[in-house]
Amino acid sequence: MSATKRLTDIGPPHYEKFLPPVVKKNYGQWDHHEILKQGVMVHVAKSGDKIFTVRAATPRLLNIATLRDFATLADTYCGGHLRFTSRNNVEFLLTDPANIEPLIADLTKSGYPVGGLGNAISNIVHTQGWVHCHSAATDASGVVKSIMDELYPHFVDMKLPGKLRIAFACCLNMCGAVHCSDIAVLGVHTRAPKIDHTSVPKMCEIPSVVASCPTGAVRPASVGGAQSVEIIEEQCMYCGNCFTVCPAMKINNAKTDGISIWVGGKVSNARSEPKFSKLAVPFLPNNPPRWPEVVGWVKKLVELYAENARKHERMGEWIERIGWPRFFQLSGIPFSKYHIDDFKHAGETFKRSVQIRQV
Amino acid sequence: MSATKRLTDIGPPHYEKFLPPVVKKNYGQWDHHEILKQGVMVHVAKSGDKIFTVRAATPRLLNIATLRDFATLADTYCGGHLRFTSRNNVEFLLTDPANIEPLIADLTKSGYPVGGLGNAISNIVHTQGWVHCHSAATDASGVVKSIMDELYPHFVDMKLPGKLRIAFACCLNMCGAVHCSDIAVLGVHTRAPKIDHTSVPKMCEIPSVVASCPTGAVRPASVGGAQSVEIIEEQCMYCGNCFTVCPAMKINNAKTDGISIWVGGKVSNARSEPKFSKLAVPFLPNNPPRWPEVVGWVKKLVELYAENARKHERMGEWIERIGWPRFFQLSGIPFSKYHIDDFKHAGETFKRSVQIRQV
Amino acid sequence: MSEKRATPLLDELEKGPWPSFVKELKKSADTPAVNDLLGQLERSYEEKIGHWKHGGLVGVMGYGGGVIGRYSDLQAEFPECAEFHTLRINQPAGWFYTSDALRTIADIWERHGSGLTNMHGSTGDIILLGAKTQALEPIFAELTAAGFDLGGSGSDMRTPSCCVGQARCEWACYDTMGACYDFTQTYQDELHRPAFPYKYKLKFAGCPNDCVASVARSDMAFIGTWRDDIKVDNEGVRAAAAGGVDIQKEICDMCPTRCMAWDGSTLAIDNSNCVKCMHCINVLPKAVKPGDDRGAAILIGAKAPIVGGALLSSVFVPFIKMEPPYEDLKELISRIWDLWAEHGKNRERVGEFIQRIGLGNFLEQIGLDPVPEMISAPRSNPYIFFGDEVSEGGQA
Amino acid sequence: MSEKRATPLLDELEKGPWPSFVKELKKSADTPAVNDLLGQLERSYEEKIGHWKHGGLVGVMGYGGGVIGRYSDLQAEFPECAEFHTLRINQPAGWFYTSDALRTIADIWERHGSGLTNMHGSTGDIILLGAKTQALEPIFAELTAAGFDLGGSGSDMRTPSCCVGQARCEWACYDTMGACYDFTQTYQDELHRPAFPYKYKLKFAGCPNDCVASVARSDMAFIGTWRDDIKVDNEGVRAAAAGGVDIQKEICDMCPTRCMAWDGSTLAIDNSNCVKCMHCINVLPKAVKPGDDRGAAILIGAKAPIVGGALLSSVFVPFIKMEPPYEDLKELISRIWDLWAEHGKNRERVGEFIQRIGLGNFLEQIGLDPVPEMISAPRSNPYIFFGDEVSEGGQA
Ligand code: SRM
Ligand code: SRM
Ligand code: SRM
Ligand code: SRM
Ligand code: SF4
Ligand code: SF4
Ligand code: SF4
Ligand code: SF4
Ligand code: SF4
Ligand code: SF4
Ligand code: SF4
Ligand code: SF4
Repeated sequence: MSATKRLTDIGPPHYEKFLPPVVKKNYGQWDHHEILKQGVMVHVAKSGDKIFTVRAATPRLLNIATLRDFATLADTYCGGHLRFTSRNNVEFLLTDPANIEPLIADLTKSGYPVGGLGNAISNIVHTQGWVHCHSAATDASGVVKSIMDELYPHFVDMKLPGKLRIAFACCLNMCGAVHCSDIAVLGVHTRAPKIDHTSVPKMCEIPSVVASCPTGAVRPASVGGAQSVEIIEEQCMYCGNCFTVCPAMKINNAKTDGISIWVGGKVSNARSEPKFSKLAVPFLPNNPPRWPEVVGWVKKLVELYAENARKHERMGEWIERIGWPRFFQLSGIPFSKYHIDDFKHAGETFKRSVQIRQV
Repeated sequence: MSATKRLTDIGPPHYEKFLPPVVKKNYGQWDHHEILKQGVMVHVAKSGDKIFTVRAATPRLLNIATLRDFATLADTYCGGHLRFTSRNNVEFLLTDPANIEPLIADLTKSGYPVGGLGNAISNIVHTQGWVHCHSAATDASGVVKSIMDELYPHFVDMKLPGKLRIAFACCLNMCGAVHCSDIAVLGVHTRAPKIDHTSVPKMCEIPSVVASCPTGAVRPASVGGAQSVEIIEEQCMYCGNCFTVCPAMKINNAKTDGISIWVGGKVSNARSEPKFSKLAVPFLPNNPPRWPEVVGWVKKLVELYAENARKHERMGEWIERIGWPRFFQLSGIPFSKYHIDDFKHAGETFKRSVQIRQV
Repeated sequence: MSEKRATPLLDELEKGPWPSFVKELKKSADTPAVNDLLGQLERSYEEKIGHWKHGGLVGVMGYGGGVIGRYSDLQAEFPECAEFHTLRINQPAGWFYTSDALRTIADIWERHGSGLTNMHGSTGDIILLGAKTQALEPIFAELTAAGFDLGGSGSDMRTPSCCVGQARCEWACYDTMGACYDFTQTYQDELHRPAFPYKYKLKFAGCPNDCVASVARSDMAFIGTWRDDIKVDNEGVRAAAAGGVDIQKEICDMCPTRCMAWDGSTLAIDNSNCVKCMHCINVLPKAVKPGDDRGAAILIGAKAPIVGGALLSSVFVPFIKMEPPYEDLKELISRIWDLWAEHGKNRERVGEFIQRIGLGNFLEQIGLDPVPEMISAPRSNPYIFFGDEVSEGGQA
Repeated sequence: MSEKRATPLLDELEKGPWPSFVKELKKSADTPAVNDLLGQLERSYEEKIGHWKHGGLVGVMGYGGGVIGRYSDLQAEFPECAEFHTLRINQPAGWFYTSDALRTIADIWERHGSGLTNMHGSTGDIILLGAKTQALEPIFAELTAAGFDLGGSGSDMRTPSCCVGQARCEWACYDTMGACYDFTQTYQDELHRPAFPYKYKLKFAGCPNDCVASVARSDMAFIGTWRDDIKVDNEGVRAAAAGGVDIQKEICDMCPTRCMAWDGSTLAIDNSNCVKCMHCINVLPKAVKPGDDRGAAILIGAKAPIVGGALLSSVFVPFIKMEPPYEDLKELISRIWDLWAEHGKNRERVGEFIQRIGLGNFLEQIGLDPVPEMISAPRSNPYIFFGDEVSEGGQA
């Protein structure tokens, strides 16, 4: 142990240390902004000062070598200043417009495409998947990469009716705001956990396991004389929460894990209130390395939106305008009982009027 | 017992026996209608035939003497034909327009005012109250009479923005569609039932009583050695359902029973979907014979609507357009925790956005 | 007969322009039962509390419903209304009467009861208010002889009711009175002999205006609608505009889907987005009319708050041609009743039952395909009970 | 080091225009831990299943959070990633860095870990992905020396995050970065030492666009807004119109309350009905701007689906001036945490807690007055728990 006092609870560094001078000077004094072209925007301060932002995609999982490359670019073009966005893009902050094109050229050359502004598809917010998490029903990075390779034109162009936010989560814990995304891609388990009865008594607190189940499917049971739990299979909807509190309730299943797709959520208050995403495609199989079924459906949904929505309309606003029946018709997704909610507030989603579009 | 066979299950008389000839002839062949003046409308058939309707208020509780008077009027002016409406008004069905005014004169003279058509207040749908029901937290007919004496001008005029439907129920069983009314007047109990432990074992099935409670406030208990039930008072919200299944759980309480007022519900699909009424005034005391507090609030709400709503807008549509905060401001009803739902789907009524009118 | 009860508080309610129920009561003040009723009611007004006790089982032979038993809890003081039961008489569809029919009812009720009625009860029945137990059979005999029968009460099918429909309304998309009568006759047994977990109400409305409030208070609502285009007579629209209707504001801007456009002379409707709400038709009854391909949407599950909270009914069959003898519908109703009778809990309305077992499961059990018209939006929660078909490379 | 793992399936993901995480991984293929990670991941791609086990308690001395323990379930085959924990490093507010700061992190992480990061985790932290248990303390020492600290994990306050706010956005109605930093520093103990029933997240968004998705994923969301009138520069509006924006269609018709009117030269706003949705401002950034009386609305209770279903947060304080040192707010937060800590169940988020005890009760307990802005509509169900003040002639 070193002789110096151990530092704790210092918190993050103060952000001011990292702000570009033009930001410090004009903090809180910005007047307006303009998107100059895809990936490049300028913010103009009341003082007349300008800051240019060049936004580039990252795969979020970044090697320190890449961080160093970004640092070098920042030194070369931006006085050493950059930031990341809430969707895991990197933004280079410039004051000299002459540096914009050379920076873009360097970024493009290194494989970090510039774009994601305005009415486009930005980076996919996502999670760990098979790279790091124990609960994952699918991989995260691989699915995201496969989808974005296909949707890439919508990142570097700006031809959509509005912003389209895609998010991905590898299990029902939904790390990230996937439940309020224009398109949410969600890993799902579809079979009840398998209980390792020899491990339960050692690894798990039985009352916590019982309490963890949203549908009350877990109950205490004595198996082979030892205290364990059992699952009433008809009551299990595979959320994996019992597994979170008890590693002996293994939920991962190579054969039956897969992916579901949800649509029409949003977060902003613009025009309509924030809303949850709703189930579109209940289940697609895991098909690594490129998950063609998932990519296919996502692409189809994006195209449908691109063709049909009005300017400024988000995915969910468009669907609500035309009605869900028409959405199912247009998308060709077969409507099934899985689409009908049957959890706590299910009744609130029933159609309680005769305001129906009669085909 | 008479010698003739006892008739059962014959069902109601066939309606055709009671239809005026012009109706029989033009059944399903009506073309359009027109309100000629308040209380009088004409329906024109494709054949050109016309039927005139004169609508008059009734107190619903009708003496057979009155039925006979109506029969006489029908004979005099309508070839013996009349009907009642789904809101307990009586409608005289005429073919000769010359009979309209004499009929109206007779009705008015007998105290059955003509009106209730179009953008007006029609009769109040209501229930039994102290006249006949054991559960009633207040009287029905008396409250209705008191309100309608005050709102009478809106029955005989047609100056409201849209239809305004008032309904009354004397307890939470809500006999009648009060839960979807522009203004709903609802009798409420506000104290837990008093248990007559000597009667429980004789009169009640304990498991049914326990099961009857929506909030699980009733549980089996042994009182003085005998099987009975007890009520966890904090969990009781005075619905009276235990009393419905067990007469020994007396809920009526002269001191603490009273009336609540709800607004903004509707049934029709016109413009907006059907909606429930929402709590406006949580509690007003029983003050027979004229319930001035209740009458005062109902009148105030009607006037507020009359002044502020747009043409064709129902009460609830108006409130939704201006927002509930403004409704509370305009009405002067103090907002309290009672207005915030705390039953099963309570969370669905929380404001889950920042779309707020900032005063 | 005891002396005439003093009713100073009730007397207040004889005043004022609205018809007075006290006057109605007093028209029979000479009838002992009504005299005591007035006395007991006055007492309630003084004490601010009701004086009725639970009913218990009273009724007519062979029927389980149709009579609500009622006893005074002040029997010693008001002996004449100690027993004060109501009979629910199944109204004629659409509440049409001839003067003779009314007189027939009045006569029977004068002979055997209080002379007080409700025209009508909230479910739709003719309510005869205040009979003694011993009078029930004689009344029933006279009523049936005159062609009337009891309605429902208890855990049975309740008396169906309907709007005036094609008898007088140009918007009726099917024959509500015909259907109401037909279903009532078909289900006489279910109406009179409670055998369900709880009550089951049917109501028939001819169009989405729903003048019988079926969406709010019937376990099964038949609401008329149409499938083809609205019929617009633009000359009529222009006449209305000339007459002072602001077509843009009052019609186009109030359409829930804003599927109409008005250029000052033509009202154009994008019928694929019309949700048949009736608003434009209501405001322009001479110029705009429902289409010709008419039928009904069927909704299920409305109820008052007890026990699990109030429900509006929800779409079950988005469109069906309403044609007698309604075989498919009756088949569907049997399947619902069978399932609910077997698995419903005591006092669980069908709307609550569906929520408990899940609409998807319910549909599967009764063999009806799910369609997106049944919901306002697909589920947002990911707690999906996947079946075995979802697996091992499959896709759902 | 074991030989280089073959990764034919993963190699497929090096192709295509989108930046490849596989390339990122391979930049450290020489690092034994990453080489084995590649091997294990390839195995997952072959078998379609993950190979990680639950974490267990690992961390740094005196902290209860900030490290997620992770073990391979194929330790024999991939020994170098047998232990593969992540550290959550509290990011600088707004995710601003200098090149030096990035290099400092890279250097520390190169010395002690896999060299893999997430920039950033979904909560906002810098994620250092893949450390052995024994490396945790040295990393922590170097990080703190460099001015960085751990973020949250477990049942504690989680790392707060914020949008770029006033640093670069003209719409920021308060200083999101300042507030985020201030609250983070105030609650270092709550961040590092789990003592709550479950996690508690704070997020700061400068305006109703909510670029940090606070409404969907924070237990407490601070969303900027304003109280006075929108600022309209009609010259700017006309310029936009001339430039091709259809003001009627794109602005007026898309306003949620339709509180705007455009006559071809002036955009008039009925500010009393503006709900501050941002739409008109978003589309016309040069011509339309938020008012001057700025602050934030505070919402409470968002969360992902586990256990009781996902929630969006709901209005708690409709408007507050956001001024350091935010004393009233911190006072309010203490009261919430105290109540929730005492009465919340294990793993019950504050949003679920509020629903369980009732929002009305919750407000009463923490001493905040109920206001109608908190709800979308008053209750429709009549199951009201009346208090004693409602009675005996009183009125509520
Ligand atoms: C950089 C960033 C904030 C940050 O601190 O990191 C940001 C920055 C801006 N946002 Fe955002 N938003 C950012 C995430 C978000 C999010 C959060 C998310 O996506 O998870 C949302 C909510 C999305 C949702 O509703 O689901 C968001 C909803 C908006 C909106 C509302 C769009 C709408 O119509 O619903 C606007 C307004 C607009 O673009 O017209 C907006 C506008 C803007 C502006 C124009 C604000 C300004 O004046 O500077 C900025 C550039 C816009 C752009 O990307 O086109 N920003 N913005 C985030 C960039 C993420 C990225 O890399 O793509
Ligand atoms: C006679 C009656 C049907 C019956 O079989 O008894 C009836 C008859 C008509 N209704 Fe109705 N409605 C009748 C109860 C209802 C009800 C049910 C209720 O009040 O409990 C409703 C639903 C109310 C609600 O939404 O809460 C109802 C909602 C309508 C509407 C929709 C109004 C709206 O804007 O929401 C119309 C259309 C209109 O008036 O513009 C309508 C229109 C009509 C028309 C014009 C239909 C026609 O062409 O004949 C009839 C005369 C209208 C009038 O009263 O102004 N009728 N109407 C009922 C008269 C009740 C009474 O005595 O006042
Ligand atoms: C007479 C009538 C009220 C009236 O004055 O019009 C009535 C009276 C009673 N209703 Fe009702 N209900 C009457 C129509 C309704 C309606 C309206 C409707 O049918 O359209 C409803 C709401 C719709 C519904 O069915 O949900 C209604 C919902 C209830 C409930 C609550 C049911 C629920 O599921 O929430 C009860 C409680 C019960 O069943 O135990 C109830 C129970 C009762 C009882 C039998 C009281 C009891 O605790 O058992 C009342 C007898 C009163 C008496 O002394 O005569 N009554 N009841 C109506 C029947 C007359 C008729 O046959 O025409
Ligand atoms: C690392 C991260 C995902 C990522 O790749 O970015 C993450 C990873 C995990 N989350 Fe998360 N969550 C992460 C952000 C979120 C978010 C998003 C947010 O904070 O904005 C959410 C949704 C919002 C919310 O809090 O509700 C989220 C909702 C959950 C939940 C469900 C909580 C709930 O109340 O529904 C769990 C389950 C649990 O707590 O047991 C969970 C649990 C987990 C655990 C610890 C798994 C577990 O069973 O204990 C994951 C560890 C993965 C690993 O191997 O490293 N994680 N988690 C994110 C944290 C990084 C960071 O600190 O920046
Ligand atoms: S979503 Fe599930 S599997 Fe993915 S990182 Fe979060 S907890 Fe792990
Ligand atoms: S997976 Fe979820 S639903 Fe199934 S038993 Fe475990 S906790 Fe319950
Ligand atoms: S509402 Fe209640 S008190 Fe009134 S008649 Fe119906 S059951 Fe009786
Ligand atoms: S009155 Fe209602 S809430 Fe109270 S104990 Fe009886 S059933 Fe339960
Ligand atoms: S429901 Fe429709 S068809 Fe029936 S009376 Fe009302 S308006 Fe006419
Ligand atoms: S019926 Fe309703 S939805 Fe259809 S066009 Fe008319 S107003 Fe619009
Ligand atoms: S939330 Fe508002 S203030 Fe913050 S970055 Fe987004 S647009 Fe700007
Ligand atoms: S901010 Fe939104 S609500 Fe306000 S005027 Fe603009 S569009 Fe309308």
